[in-house]
Amino acid sequence: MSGASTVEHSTLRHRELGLTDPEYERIVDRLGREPNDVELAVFSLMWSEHCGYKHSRRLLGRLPTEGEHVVMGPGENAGAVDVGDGLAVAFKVESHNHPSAVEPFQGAATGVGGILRDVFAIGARPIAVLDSLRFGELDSARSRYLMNGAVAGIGHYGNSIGVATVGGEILFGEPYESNCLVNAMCVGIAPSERLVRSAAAGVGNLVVLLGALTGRDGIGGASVLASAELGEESASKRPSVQIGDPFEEKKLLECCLELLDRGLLASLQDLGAAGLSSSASEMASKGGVGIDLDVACVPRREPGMEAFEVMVSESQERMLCVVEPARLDAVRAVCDEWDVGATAIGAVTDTRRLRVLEEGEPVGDMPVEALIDDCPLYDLAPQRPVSPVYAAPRARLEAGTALGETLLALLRSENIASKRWAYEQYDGLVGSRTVRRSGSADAAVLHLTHDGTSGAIAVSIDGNGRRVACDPYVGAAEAVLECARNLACVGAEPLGLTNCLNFGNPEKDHIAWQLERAVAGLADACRALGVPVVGGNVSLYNEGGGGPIYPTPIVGMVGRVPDPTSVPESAFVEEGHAVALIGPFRPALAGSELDALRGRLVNGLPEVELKAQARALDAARAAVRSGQLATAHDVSDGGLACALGECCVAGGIGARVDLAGLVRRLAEGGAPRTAETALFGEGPGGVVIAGPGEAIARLAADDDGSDRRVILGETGGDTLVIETGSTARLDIEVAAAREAFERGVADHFS
Amino acid sequence: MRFGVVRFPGSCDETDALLACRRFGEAEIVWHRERDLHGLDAVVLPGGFSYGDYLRVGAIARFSPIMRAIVEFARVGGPVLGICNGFQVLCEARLLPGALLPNTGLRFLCRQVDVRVANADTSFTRACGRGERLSLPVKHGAGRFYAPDEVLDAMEANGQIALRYADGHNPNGSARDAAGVTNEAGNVLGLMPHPEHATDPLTGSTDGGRLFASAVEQIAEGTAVAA
Amino acid sequence: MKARVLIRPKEGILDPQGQAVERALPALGFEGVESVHVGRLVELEVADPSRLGEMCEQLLANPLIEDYEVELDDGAAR
Amino acid sequence: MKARVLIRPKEGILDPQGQAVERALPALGFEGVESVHVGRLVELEVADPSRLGEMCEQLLANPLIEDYEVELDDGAAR
Ligand SMILES: Nc1ncnc2c1ncn2[C@@H]1O[C@H](COP(=O)(O)OP(=O)(O)O)[C@@H](O)[C@H]1O
Ligand SMILES: [Mg+2]
Repeated sequence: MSGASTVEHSTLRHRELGLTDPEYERIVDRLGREPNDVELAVFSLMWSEHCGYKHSRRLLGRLPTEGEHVVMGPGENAGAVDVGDGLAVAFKVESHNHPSAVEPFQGAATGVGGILRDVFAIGARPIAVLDSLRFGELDSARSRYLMNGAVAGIGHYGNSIGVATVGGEILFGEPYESNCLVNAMCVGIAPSERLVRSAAAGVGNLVVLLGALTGRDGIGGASVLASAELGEESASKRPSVQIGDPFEEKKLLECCLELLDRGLLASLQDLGAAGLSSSASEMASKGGVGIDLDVACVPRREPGMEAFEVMVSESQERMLCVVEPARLDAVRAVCDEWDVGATAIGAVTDTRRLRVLEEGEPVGDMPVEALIDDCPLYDLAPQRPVSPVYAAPRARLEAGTALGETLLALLRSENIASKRWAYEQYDGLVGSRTVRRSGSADAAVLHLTHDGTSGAIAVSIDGNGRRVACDPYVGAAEAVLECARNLACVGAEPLGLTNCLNFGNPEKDHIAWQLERAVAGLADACRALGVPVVGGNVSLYNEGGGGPIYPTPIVGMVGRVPDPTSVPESAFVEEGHAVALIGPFRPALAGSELDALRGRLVNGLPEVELKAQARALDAARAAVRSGQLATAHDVSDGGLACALGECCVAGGIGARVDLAGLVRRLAEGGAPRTAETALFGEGPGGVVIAGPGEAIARLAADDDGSDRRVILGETGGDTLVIETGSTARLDIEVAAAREAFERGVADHFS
Repeated sequence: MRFGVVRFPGSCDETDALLACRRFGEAEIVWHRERDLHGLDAVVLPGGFSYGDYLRVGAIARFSPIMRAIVEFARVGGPVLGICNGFQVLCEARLLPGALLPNTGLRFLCRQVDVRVANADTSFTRACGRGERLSLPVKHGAGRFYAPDEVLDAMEANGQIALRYADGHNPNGSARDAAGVTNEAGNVLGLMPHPEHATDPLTGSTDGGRLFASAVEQIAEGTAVAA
Repeated sequence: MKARVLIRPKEGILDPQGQAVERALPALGFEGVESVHVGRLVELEVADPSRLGEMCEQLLANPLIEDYEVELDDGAAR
Repeated sequence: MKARVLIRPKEGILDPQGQAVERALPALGFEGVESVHVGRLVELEVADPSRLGEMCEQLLANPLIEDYEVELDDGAAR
C-alpha cells in the first residue's frame, strides 16, 4: 500500500469512527504522527461524546459541587456523602438509552450492571437501585415491547445480584417512541475511610484485570451506539449487543469488596464504555502516571481478536485494579475462592503514556494527557427555538368532562396510574434495609445499619421531560424541587444530588438552548436548597426518527432520615384523620397532565420562587419529623385532586375535603377556570398531610399567615368528595378510583 | 442454639437469614465449599440465585460440597429450612418432593401474601397455631410448586403441605396452594415466602419469626439431633 | 464428541411459556399453530458420551418435570 | 405438521448459562465437557410451515442475539 493511500485510508477510518477532520488533525498533532489502528480506535472512543463529554463538560462546570457532607464529588466513579457515624453513602445515576432502544432487556440489564460497578468501584456495597424510564405511549406495541423488556431486564439484573430495587419512575410521551430512556441509579454504603479512588499509584505495581472474559461485545458501541443518532441503520449495528451476567457480577462484587476489606488493592476502577481504553487511561490520568498493558495477556472469550478489539471491548462484569507485586498471590487466592478471574495484564509506569503491547511488542503508544485532557471541548450555540419543537400530544379527553370523570381519567392515564405492574417485578426487600419502597411512600427509606442505631436514608429519582419541554429552566428546577419534596415527605434532608442529562443532539442550537437552560435551572435550584451535585451522567443525541426526545434531566437525591420509626406513608391510614395542605402551592393548568390529556403543550411555565420553595421544604420536613403525621404525599402530576385520590386508593379510605379557599385565592389572582385549576393544576410546593385532628390543628396554627397550611377536611367513608365552592363538586367512589389507578398501566400488559 | 446459613455463589438473602436467625439464637455463615456442619443445630438454605440459577433453579447448587453434609443432617432429623432458592435446592437434592416451575404469570413477583399454617407439628411451624395466618413476602420467578397428583395426595394425607397460600393469595400457580412443604419426617421445610424478611416491624411484618422460634423450641426440647 | 440434549416439559405439566407463545402468535398474524411447548436446548462437547445419560438425569434435566432426548453428532438419537 | 425450533445464542455473544454450566461441571464430578451452550427448544404443530422462519424472526427467537434452526417432523433441517 502506498503512503498516500494510507493517509486516505485512515482519513476514512476516522470519520467512520465518528471523529471530525479537525479532531483527527489534533490527534496527529498530539502524537506527532498518524495514529495506527489501535490508537485510532482508542482515541475515537476517548474523544467520543460518551467518554469525553465534548459538548457538556463546560456546562457541567456551572453546577455547584461543594457541600459540608460531600466525601467524593464529580470526577470519581460515583459521588459520596457523609451520613454520620463514620458512614458514607455513594450514589450515581447513569443512562443506558441507546442499548435499551436496540435490545430493551439486555440494554436495561447491563445498565443496572454498569451503575452497580461504578458504586462498588469506590468500595461501597450497593444497597439499592432506582430506575427512571421513558417510553412512547402505551397504545403503541413498540412502547409496550420496550417497557416489557426494560422492566424485566432491570429486575433480572437487580434481583439476581441481590440488590433491592426500591424506587423509580416511569413516564410516557410520544417523543420517546423511538428513543426510550433507561436511567438507573445505584446507592451504596461504606465506612467513610474505606472508600477508594481510582487513581493508579505506585510505579512498578501490577495492573490486574478481574472478572469476565473479554469478547467482542459492544465493539464500536461507545462511539457508534452512544454518540450517533439512532437511525434506520441501527439494525445493522446490532451484533454488538452486550449480554449481562448478574451471576458473574455478584461474584465480582463480593470479591472486590473482600479485596478492599483486606487492603489488597492500591486502586480500583470499573470497565464501562470503551472498556480497557478508558479505565486504564483514566486511572493513569488521575494518578499522574503511565500504564503499559499487554493485550495478549487479556483472557478472551473469542479467538482471533485484534489488539484494538481487546482495547475497546465493552464486555461486562470486569474491573481493573492496581496491586503491589507482593500482594498478587493474596489477590489471586481471594479471587479463586470466589471463582473470579484475575490476570495481571500490565504495570504502572512513570511515562505518563498509555502503551499497548501485544506479546511484548508495542502496538500503540499514546500520551495519557492527550487521551483525557486534550479531548476537544465545544461551546454550545444555544438559540431559543422560534417555532415549537414538539407536536402537541394527542388529545384523549374532551374539555367539559365532569370533574369526577376527569379525575378518573387522570388516575387511569399512564403517566399517573400505578406502576405496580413494573415494581412488583423488582425485589425491593433483599438486604433487610427497606423501610419504605415503591408504592408506600414518596421516597424509599433504607436502614443504614441493621441494628437501627444509625437511622436511615431516603432516596428518590425524579424528572418530568414534558414540563422541561414547556420550559427548560423551570422544568429542570422543578425536578430538583420535586425530588427534595419527596425526600421531605419522609422527613429527609437532601445531602447530595446526582443527575442524568438526557437530551437530543446538542449540535442543534435549539437543543443546546434546552440543555443550557436546564443546567441553569438545576444549578439555581441546587444552590437555593444547598444541595451539592456529587456526580451524574450525560446522554446526548437522543433523537430517533421522529425528532428529539423531550429534554429530560433526571435528578436523584439521597437524604438523611434521623428516625425511620415515624415515617409517614403516602396513604390515608385511618378514618377521622384531619387532611391538610402545606406549602406555597400555586397550581396552574399550563404544562399539567390534564393539559396533556387535552392535547395541549404550552410554551413557558409559571416562574418558581426558589427561596420560598426552600423554606416550604424545611417546613414540610419539620412537620414530618415532628412524628405526628400518618400521611404525607407531595402534590405533583395531576394536581391536588390526584394527590388526594392516590392517598385514598393507597389506604382504601375516602375523604371529604373543601378547596373553596384555594379556589377563591385563585380567582383573586385572576386565574381562569378556577375549580379545575385548584383540582388538577400543577406546580411545585404542595404537600398533602394527614393525621390526628389535634396534631394537624397545631401544625396549621403554626402558620405565619401566608397560604402555607390549610386544613382541607377529614378522612373517612368510601368516597372522595371535594367541594370547590359554589360551582361544582367532585364525588367519586374510592373503589372506582382504585380500579382506574391500578389498571391504567397493567391493562396494557394483560 | 446455633443456626448455620449456607452461602452459595449467587446467594442473595443469606445476610437477611443470618440477621433473622440472630434474633432467635446464634448464627453463622457456612461457605458452600465446607464439608462439615461443625455441630450446628439447624441449617438454613437462603434465597437468591445460586450459580445464577442458570440451567434450572437450584440445579447446580445441590452438587455443592456442603450439600452432602446437609443431606446427612436432614436424614438424622436435623432441622433444615430452605427459603425460596433454598427450597428449590432442597427439591433438586430430593430432600423434598416435587419441583418448582416458572410462575404461571411468567414474571418475577415481589409482594406480600398471606399463608395459612396447615400443619403446626413440623420443626419450623410448631410455634404456630394450626390455621394461623401469616403475612410474608414472596419474591421469585419460579415458585410454582409441582408434584404429581398421587404424590400431592400422599403429602396432604401426611401433613407435608405445611403452609398454604390463603385464598386469592397464590402468586405463582402452585399446586394445592402449597407455599411450604416438608419431608415425611417434618424436619425439612422448604417454602417460597421469605420468613427472614418478616422479622422486623420496621421492614415488614414479624410473622416470619414464628418459623425460627419453632426451630429454637424444638432444639431446646432436645427432640432434634445436632450435626 | 458433539452432543445435543433436548429437554422438554413432561406431558401433562402446565407449560405457561408454550401457552404464551401460542396466544401471541395469532396477534402477530400467524394462524394455525397448536401444541406449542417451550423447553431447553443444551449443546456440548463431551469426551465420554457414555456419561451423558447420567449427566442428564442428575443435572441437565429434572426427570420429575422434564423429558430429555440426547442426540450425538451423527444425528442418531439415543 | 410438527416442527421443532432450536434457538441458541449467536456465535460470539456471551452465553452466561452455558458458561456457568461448563464451569460447574468439573466440580460436580463431570470431567471432559467443553463448549457448553444453553438455548431454547420450541416444539409446535403448524399448518403452514413456510411461515416458520417469519415466526422465529418475530417472536420465537431474538435475532439480535440468537440464531435459530427449524427442523420439520421428517428431521430435515431447513
Ligand atoms: N450531569 C452531570 N452532573 C455531574 N457530574 C457529572 C454529570 N455527568 C457526568 N458527571 C461526572 O463525570 C464523570 C464521568 O462520568 P461517566 O463517563 O458517566 O463515568 P463512568 O465512566 O464511570 O461511567 C463522573 O465522575 C460523573 O459523576
Ligand atoms: Mg466508572
